[in-house]
Amino acid sequence: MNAAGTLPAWAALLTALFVLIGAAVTLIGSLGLLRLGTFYKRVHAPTLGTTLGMVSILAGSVLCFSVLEARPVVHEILIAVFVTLTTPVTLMLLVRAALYRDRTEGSTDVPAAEVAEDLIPPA
Amino acid sequence: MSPLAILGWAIISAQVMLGLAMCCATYRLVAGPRAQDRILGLDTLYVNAMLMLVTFGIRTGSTLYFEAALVIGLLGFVSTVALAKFLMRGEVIE
Amino acid sequence: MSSGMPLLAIVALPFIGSLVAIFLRQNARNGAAFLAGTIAFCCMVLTGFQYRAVGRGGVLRLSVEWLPTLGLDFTLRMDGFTWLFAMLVTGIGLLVVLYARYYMSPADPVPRFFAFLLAFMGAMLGIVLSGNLIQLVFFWELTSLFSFLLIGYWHHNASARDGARMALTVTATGGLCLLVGVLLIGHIVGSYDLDDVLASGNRVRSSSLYLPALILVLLGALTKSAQFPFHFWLPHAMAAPTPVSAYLHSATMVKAGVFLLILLWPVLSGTEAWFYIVVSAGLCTLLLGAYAAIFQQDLKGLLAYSTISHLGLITLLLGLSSPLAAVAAIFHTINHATFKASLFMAAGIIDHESGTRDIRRLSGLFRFMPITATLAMVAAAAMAGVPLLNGFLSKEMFFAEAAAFHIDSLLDHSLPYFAMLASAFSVAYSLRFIHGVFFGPPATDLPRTPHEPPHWMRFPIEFLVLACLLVGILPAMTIKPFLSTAVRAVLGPDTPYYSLAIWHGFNEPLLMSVIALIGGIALYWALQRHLKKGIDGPPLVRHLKGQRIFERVLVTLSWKWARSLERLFGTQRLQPQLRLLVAFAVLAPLWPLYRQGLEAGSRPGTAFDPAFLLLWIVGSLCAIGAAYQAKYHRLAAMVLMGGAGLVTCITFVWFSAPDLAITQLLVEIVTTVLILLGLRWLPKRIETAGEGLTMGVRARVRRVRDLMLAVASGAGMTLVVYAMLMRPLPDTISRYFIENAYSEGGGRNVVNVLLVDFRGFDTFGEIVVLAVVAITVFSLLRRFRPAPESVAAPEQQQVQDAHDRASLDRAVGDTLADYLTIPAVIMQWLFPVIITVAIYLFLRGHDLPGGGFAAGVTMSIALVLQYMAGGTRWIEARLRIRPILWMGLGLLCAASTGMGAWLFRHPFLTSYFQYLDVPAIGKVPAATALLFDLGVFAVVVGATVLILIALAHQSIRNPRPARRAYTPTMQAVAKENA
Amino acid sequence: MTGLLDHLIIVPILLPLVSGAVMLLLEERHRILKGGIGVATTLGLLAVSIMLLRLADLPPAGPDGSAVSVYQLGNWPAPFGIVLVLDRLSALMLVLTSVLGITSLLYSLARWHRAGPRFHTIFQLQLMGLNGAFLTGDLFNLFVFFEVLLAASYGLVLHGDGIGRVKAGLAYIAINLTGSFLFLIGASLAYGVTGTLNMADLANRIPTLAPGDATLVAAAAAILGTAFLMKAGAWPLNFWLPTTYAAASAPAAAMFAIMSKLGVYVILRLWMLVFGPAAGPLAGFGGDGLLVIGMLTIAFGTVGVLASQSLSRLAGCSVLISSGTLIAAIGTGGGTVIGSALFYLVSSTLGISAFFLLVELVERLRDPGADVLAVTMEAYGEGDDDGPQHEEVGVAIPATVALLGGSFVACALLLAGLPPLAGFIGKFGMMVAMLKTDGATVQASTWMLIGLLTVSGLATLIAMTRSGISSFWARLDDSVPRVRVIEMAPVLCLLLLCLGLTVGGGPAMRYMEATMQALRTPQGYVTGVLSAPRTGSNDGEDSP
Amino acid sequence: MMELVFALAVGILTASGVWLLLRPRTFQVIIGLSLLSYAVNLFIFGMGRLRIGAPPVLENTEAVDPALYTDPLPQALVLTAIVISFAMTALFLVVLLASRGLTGTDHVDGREDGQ
Amino acid sequence: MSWFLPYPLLSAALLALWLLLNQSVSPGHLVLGSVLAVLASWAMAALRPEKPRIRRPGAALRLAGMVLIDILRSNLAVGRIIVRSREPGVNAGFLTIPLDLRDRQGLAVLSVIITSTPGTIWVSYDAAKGTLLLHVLDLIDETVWVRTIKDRYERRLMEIFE
Ligand code: NA
Ligand code: NA
Repeated sequence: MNAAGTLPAWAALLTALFVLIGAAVTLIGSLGLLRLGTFYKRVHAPTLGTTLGMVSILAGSVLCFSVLEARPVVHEILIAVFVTLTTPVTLMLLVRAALYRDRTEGSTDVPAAEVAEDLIPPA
Repeated sequence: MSPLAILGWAIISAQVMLGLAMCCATYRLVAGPRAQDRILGLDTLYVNAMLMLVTFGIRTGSTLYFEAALVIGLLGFVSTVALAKFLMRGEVIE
Repeated sequence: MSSGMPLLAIVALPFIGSLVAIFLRQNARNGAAFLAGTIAFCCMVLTGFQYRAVGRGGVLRLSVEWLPTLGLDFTLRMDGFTWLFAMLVTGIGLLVVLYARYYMSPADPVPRFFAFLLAFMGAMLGIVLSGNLIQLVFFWELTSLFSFLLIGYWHHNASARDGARMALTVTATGGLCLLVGVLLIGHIVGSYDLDDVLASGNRVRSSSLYLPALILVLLGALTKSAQFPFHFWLPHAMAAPTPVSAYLHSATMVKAGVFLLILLWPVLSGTEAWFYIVVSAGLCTLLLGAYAAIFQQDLKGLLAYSTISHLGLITLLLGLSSPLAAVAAIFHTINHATFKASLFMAAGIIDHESGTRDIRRLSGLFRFMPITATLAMVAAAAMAGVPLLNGFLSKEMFFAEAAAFHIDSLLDHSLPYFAMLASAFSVAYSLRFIHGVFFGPPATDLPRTPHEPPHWMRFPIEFLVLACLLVGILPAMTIKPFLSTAVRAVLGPDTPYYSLAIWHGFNEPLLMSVIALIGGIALYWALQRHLKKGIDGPPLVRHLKGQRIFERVLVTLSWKWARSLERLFGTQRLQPQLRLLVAFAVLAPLWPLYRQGLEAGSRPGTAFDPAFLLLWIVGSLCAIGAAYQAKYHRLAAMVLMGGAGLVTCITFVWFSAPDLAITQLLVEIVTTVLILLGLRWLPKRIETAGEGLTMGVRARVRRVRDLMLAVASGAGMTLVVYAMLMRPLPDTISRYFIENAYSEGGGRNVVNVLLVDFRGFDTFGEIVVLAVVAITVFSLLRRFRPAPESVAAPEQQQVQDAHDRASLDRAVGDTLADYLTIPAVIMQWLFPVIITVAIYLFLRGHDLPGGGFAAGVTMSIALVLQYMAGGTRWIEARLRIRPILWMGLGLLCAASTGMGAWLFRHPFLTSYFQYLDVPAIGKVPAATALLFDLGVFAVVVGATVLILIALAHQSIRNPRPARRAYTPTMQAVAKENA
Repeated sequence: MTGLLDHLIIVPILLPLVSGAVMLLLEERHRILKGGIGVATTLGLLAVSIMLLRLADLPPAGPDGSAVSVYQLGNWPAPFGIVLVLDRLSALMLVLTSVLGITSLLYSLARWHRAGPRFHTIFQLQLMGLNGAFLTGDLFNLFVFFEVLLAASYGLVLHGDGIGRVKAGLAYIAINLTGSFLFLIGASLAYGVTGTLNMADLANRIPTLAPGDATLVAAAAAILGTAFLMKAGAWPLNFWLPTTYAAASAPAAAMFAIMSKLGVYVILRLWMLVFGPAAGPLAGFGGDGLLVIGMLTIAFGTVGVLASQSLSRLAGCSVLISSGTLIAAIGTGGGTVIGSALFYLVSSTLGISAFFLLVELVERLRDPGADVLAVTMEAYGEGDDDGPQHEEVGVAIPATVALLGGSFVACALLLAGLPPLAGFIGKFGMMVAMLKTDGATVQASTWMLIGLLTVSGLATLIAMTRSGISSFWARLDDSVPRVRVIEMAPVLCLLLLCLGLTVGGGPAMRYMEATMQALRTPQGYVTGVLSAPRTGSNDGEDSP
Repeated sequence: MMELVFALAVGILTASGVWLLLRPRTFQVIIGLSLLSYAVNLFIFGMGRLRIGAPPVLENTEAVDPALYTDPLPQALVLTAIVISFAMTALFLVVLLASRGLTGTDHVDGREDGQ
Repeated sequence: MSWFLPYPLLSAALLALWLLLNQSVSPGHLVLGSVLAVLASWAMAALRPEKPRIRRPGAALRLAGMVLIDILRSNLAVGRIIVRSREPGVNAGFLTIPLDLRDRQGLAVLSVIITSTPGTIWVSYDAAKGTLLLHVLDLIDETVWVRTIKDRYERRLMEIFE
């Protein structure tokens, strides 16, 4: 906490709030990984961290450094943009792959492909 | 308790929460059961780690750690994408 | 002392001649013989002329500085004794050359023969004329070498190869012992110079190292002179062409051992150890050799054993340590050389003209080659010690010495009887040589019809036999002056009175001679029936074949034992090696720690931080999980490893290393993609049911041991790290870096200034490593043959393509398109973004975390992402990437930036920076370090892309199956698929 | 710094680098051009190394008597910046490297350079790595150059492909990576305790350490020692060595002859410098260990030589004997033995290198033609696109078998340490020096070492005779293999050098003794490195 | 306090890495080498001791006080080590693939134990 | 002009990126950023992607605002499900939606919106049939979800991109 010593009280408290909210939301999201029963349900959970959790913590950071350096420090926006752009890519590819795997194993929990009888491994 | 001390405690609590979040992700990483669960765990771990870095920046009052977080934010998904594609197609670059 | 230059010529001429001979045409028999003869003649004449100098007791010396720091000069030295020996070597050499000219077949590569012969002569002269002991050993080993080449001259013949190898092994072993012995003598004396050594006899004999030195020197001498129990190599050396036997095994090579004993006689002799060792070796050899000679069926074998026996006689004489015995030894050395050389040559003629050397087949040759037969008879008589021949004279002296009193012991007292017995044997085998070959009914079934050889082939024998006769009849007028010169040179003031005469009156030796002669004749007569049976080898000891024992011991020691020892103390497998390396690395530092203990440090630690603890709970779980899963669940292991890597990155951030975190993260990403690219070519490991249960006891032990090793190394690292972290940082050189980073390095990010300036040379090396590895990977993948199981497209693709094919409204590849189209759009958006971030990281590196390496990796991730999104063909239709060019240019950029400093007369990599004033923009930093970093950037991009792309290209290459077929695996695969 | 001549020290590093980089810009098909550049570069290296050798051998110029030339990279003074240090020892190793370099390169021009892409670049960078490792005065920079030369050596081991090479390469890489980790751990631990990476500065700081810290330095030295011993091929860390060297292509193996010597060099350099008599409690640290390990290595190498079934494995095992001999010599206390040991180092390196080159030629005797075919098959796979296949360099030489035989005999003599070649002098010199105890009784270990040296020579002789006879004398057919001048000449050159070392043993030995004297008095090195002035004025960046 | 956690972390990474290094499968070895490289990087890093919030990036450029910054040298060393171990991982990977292709097994010795 | 600035919007975004990264609007960074933005857009041009045509920037902004609110709401909803419910995700299920949107860029944006909203995830898109397979964590009424996606997002996206 070497540089935060100059932070005014309101900023400190607000930052604390943002950070705590963000961390809590992220924790809840990750908790979802434990609590949710199947992969397709679990895949929703981390989104909490990549949306509200992240934005909240980044907001805390923007606030803190803008006040500290007495100028708008907003480059955290970039992180938000990047994460928002990239997380869907990961999740989409991952869920689709999981779907493929489940289908080839003949799982009944997933919607079947149109020509399911062809999904047998080649001899 | 001064507001600054509250901030200090808040950040430490936040870091502990993020740490716990990472532990949750690690559970999926270690326990699976399927490969996709592990990859999802890794992806979550990356995001949590990135947030941890941001809180660390606030904690030390330094913007020097920003780029590390930025790199995770921008490029962290590449390895997960590669893993996911490997699951789906059996190879990363076709 | 007069000039020693002729000595140099005597030693050098044969070697020069040898070099010339080797370049002669293969069929230049006459030329080579003429060359060799001329050289031998010149050497002989040169040696002869030196008699003026040494005849009066002078010593010739030539010393050239050679290895002064080791106290070693190249010294040649000649006194009366060595003169005599040199005459013997050159003279008999000349005769042998003459003989060999006729003996050798034009079909053989004769120039090579003469080259070896000349080189051998040079080496032998080198031994004889060496002025210091090390140099003597030097030439000693050379004679072993050239004798090896000469014995193996007819190497298409297996016995020649074996004989040569045995001779070399035995004599070179002796030579090495001799080297150590000589080293000891030099150590005692403080000099290797022969004159110094000869003057320090008392000091040597009283030294505590005398016995080991003596034994080692004797090992050298006895092996060379084929003394019991090392005698067995000589008969097998008879596979050599006969001129070689005549030269090496009568006059030179085997005499080197005797020569050495005589040479060092003043230094080493006179002790009990000397007496017992040398006398018993000599006596055994004398008796055994003579006994065995009687029963040989091969003419040359008979001569070989006879040689062994005569050498034993000389050794025995030397062992007696009395001056008179030494005189007898020297005299007999000369005599033996003359008659034995002529006998060998005669045997060669018989072999040459009749086609065999087997005494059983030879008979009645006298009528075919009367002159040769007569000559051989005279020489054999000399060998048997018949009066009026030179052999008789020295044998008389031997008998006299054997009868004399030396050291009161059973050995000493029994000597006369043994001497007579051996002498009788020698009469018997001489008789057999003559009677068996030249008399009896004429042989009928010989391969060739024998006749007299060409005159010049016989000439050397005639000459030598004449010498035998002259010395035997007129010793005082022929040999006496030379002998006395030699004796005086060895014995110096101790030279005793001796007389060289045919007749000394009726005395003990004469009686012994007569008994021996009669006994020998009687023995031969008595053995007639046994010999007619034609059994090769002597009775009783026939089965005790030294050669076979030697071979067996050699094979056991040098092959069987060596192989089992190698297996026992070595391994060809990787795991034990790594295990040993790790164990060594754990134990080696433990030693000082154990001896001196490890103190805890005094540095106050950081405060407790629960988040960091949580972080490493995560990290540890990941690490242990990766270790657990890596065998069967590779993907899981990779993911877990990624987790551990991520936690490592956070740790870097935690403790103030943002640069490290960024770089580690980027590398982490690239590594994941890389290993995944590889995983495609690594067929799955299937965990067979019950594999864990059926694990053998040995495997369990191995695992427990590995676990212990792993835990030990982990504990060791923990211990050392903790000890280090808890002690204060010493006054490090880093202070300088922090203080000067900005003022002299022009950057605020000290780590980056270190990388591109203070320690830019490390970075320079590091990019070279990257480049080399990339090239290696590239060239390895050029010829990559995937595992057959992985040649086909991955199972997923086959399934999906089959699905596409089966659906009416889908084309092959639609599943892939559906899978990737939408994500690929986003991935393409990111392409320019990542490039921009890469440039950002590059430009800010000098002042803030970032730099060329991070930027380069980022840039290559941008490219790889597009490869993943669009596929290799898609991207390469659009972008032309030439990574090797990037690497080359990058290396050149970094190097030329560094060399640019030379223009300002500064050392390589000296940086220069300034703030440039650009209108409207302001101050712009311009640093050469940035240029250097640009080179780093280019190399990193080139290398990373090259590695990844080369791997990716395997998928679109025509798969080529592994060249080596390994059927079992293929069958297994087929079975699995069925 | 005034003229270009002042930068001569760094030329052995830069020249191959630039040459290698330039060759990267050339397409694969310009093989002949690349060969020309490679040969020119390597010849240049040889010339520069010889100049540096003469420079290093000059008597100390200044009144301070600094016996070393120092090159401050980036114009940063030691101990802060990285320095290159030229003394007799490093100059000697440079010359040795470039001699092996030129001979191996010429040899490879006959055909090996066509057996895989980018051979010439890798080869030049191998030279660069070796030269850098010999020149650097900084512990971590040494690591970097180790990695450069190892990376290049991985490339060379795998050059030419084939199952044996890949198998051996895998083990080689795994082991060396582990060794590199040990190097890193040891070097950083040494830094953590002493606060410096400069070797001269280390020597300066170690005597002043607190006892607890000294223990940690000793631990660091033990870890580093493990890594170096592994690279030097010391038992029990050496099982990879014969396999790898035997699997490598002939020119690569010939270059590797100096790589094991690099491990020895570093041990010699560091131990003499850092644990010399002035090192306080750590003086002579680990000497006994080195002696024991060295002797065990000789013994194992001897056994290995005898048990070898192929010539190349025999050559590999004789590397072990050579390394063991040198390690034991260092372990004897670093006295006057070092002088002769260096002589031995040179002659055995040249001999082993020549032998590795020769082995491939001799093996052609066994089945002429098949070998050429095998290489072609290996190199080109099934119709790969690696350019002209039957391009021949040089002409086949007459009297092939005789020349091969003569060279084989010479190698046997060199490796066994028998006269008349230089191996004899080295071994003899070491024995003499070991016995020179100034009146004190000779220790039992010395006798054992002398015995081992003798036995190892004998074993080598037996093994060489055995394999030589089966290669040359017991052939079934008398056909003469095709050997080209460009293959035979390097072998003969190396052997002639050894012969030259015998004849001109005096001056060579004097150089070695001077080297030994300098190593025994490390203060000259330390002062020379640490007191070298910076170029130009103090405000370095403004002066140009 | 955190020193102990750090030291244990290095130890656990080392132990896992060494365990894998000694396994017979090439893939295990490559993962082991990676884990070991984390351990070694942390080890080197630790040699500069642990400081929180003192990254070696100069804040003001006049009158620099070295006590305010953590030791930059180990960081530079780690950077070099990271790069080199990345390169070596790539190389090892490709060699293990080649070995698998040529020998038909992923055993480090290129043949199964019993063979 | 199009060869020089093939993607003006992209270049503008990259310039913004540069300035944000450097946290500076100094002339130097403006110049450098512009140069880099142009260069990077050339790199993009090499990949020859389809040119996105954004017709109604205003609609885009409105959509963005709406999505942000949806995301916030979904966060709370999903958070509640994870923390509160005894058996979280009991109502989860797959859902197929026929889409009219065909523009790839538009679909990409839709995928980002759907996936970024907690509780819904884009599983796969069948280009031939134009159907989207979704997974929804709290799937009580399918029609509500279909309407939400088609009306709230797809329609607006089609306005913007087509
Ligand atoms: Na007969
Ligand atoms: Na979502």
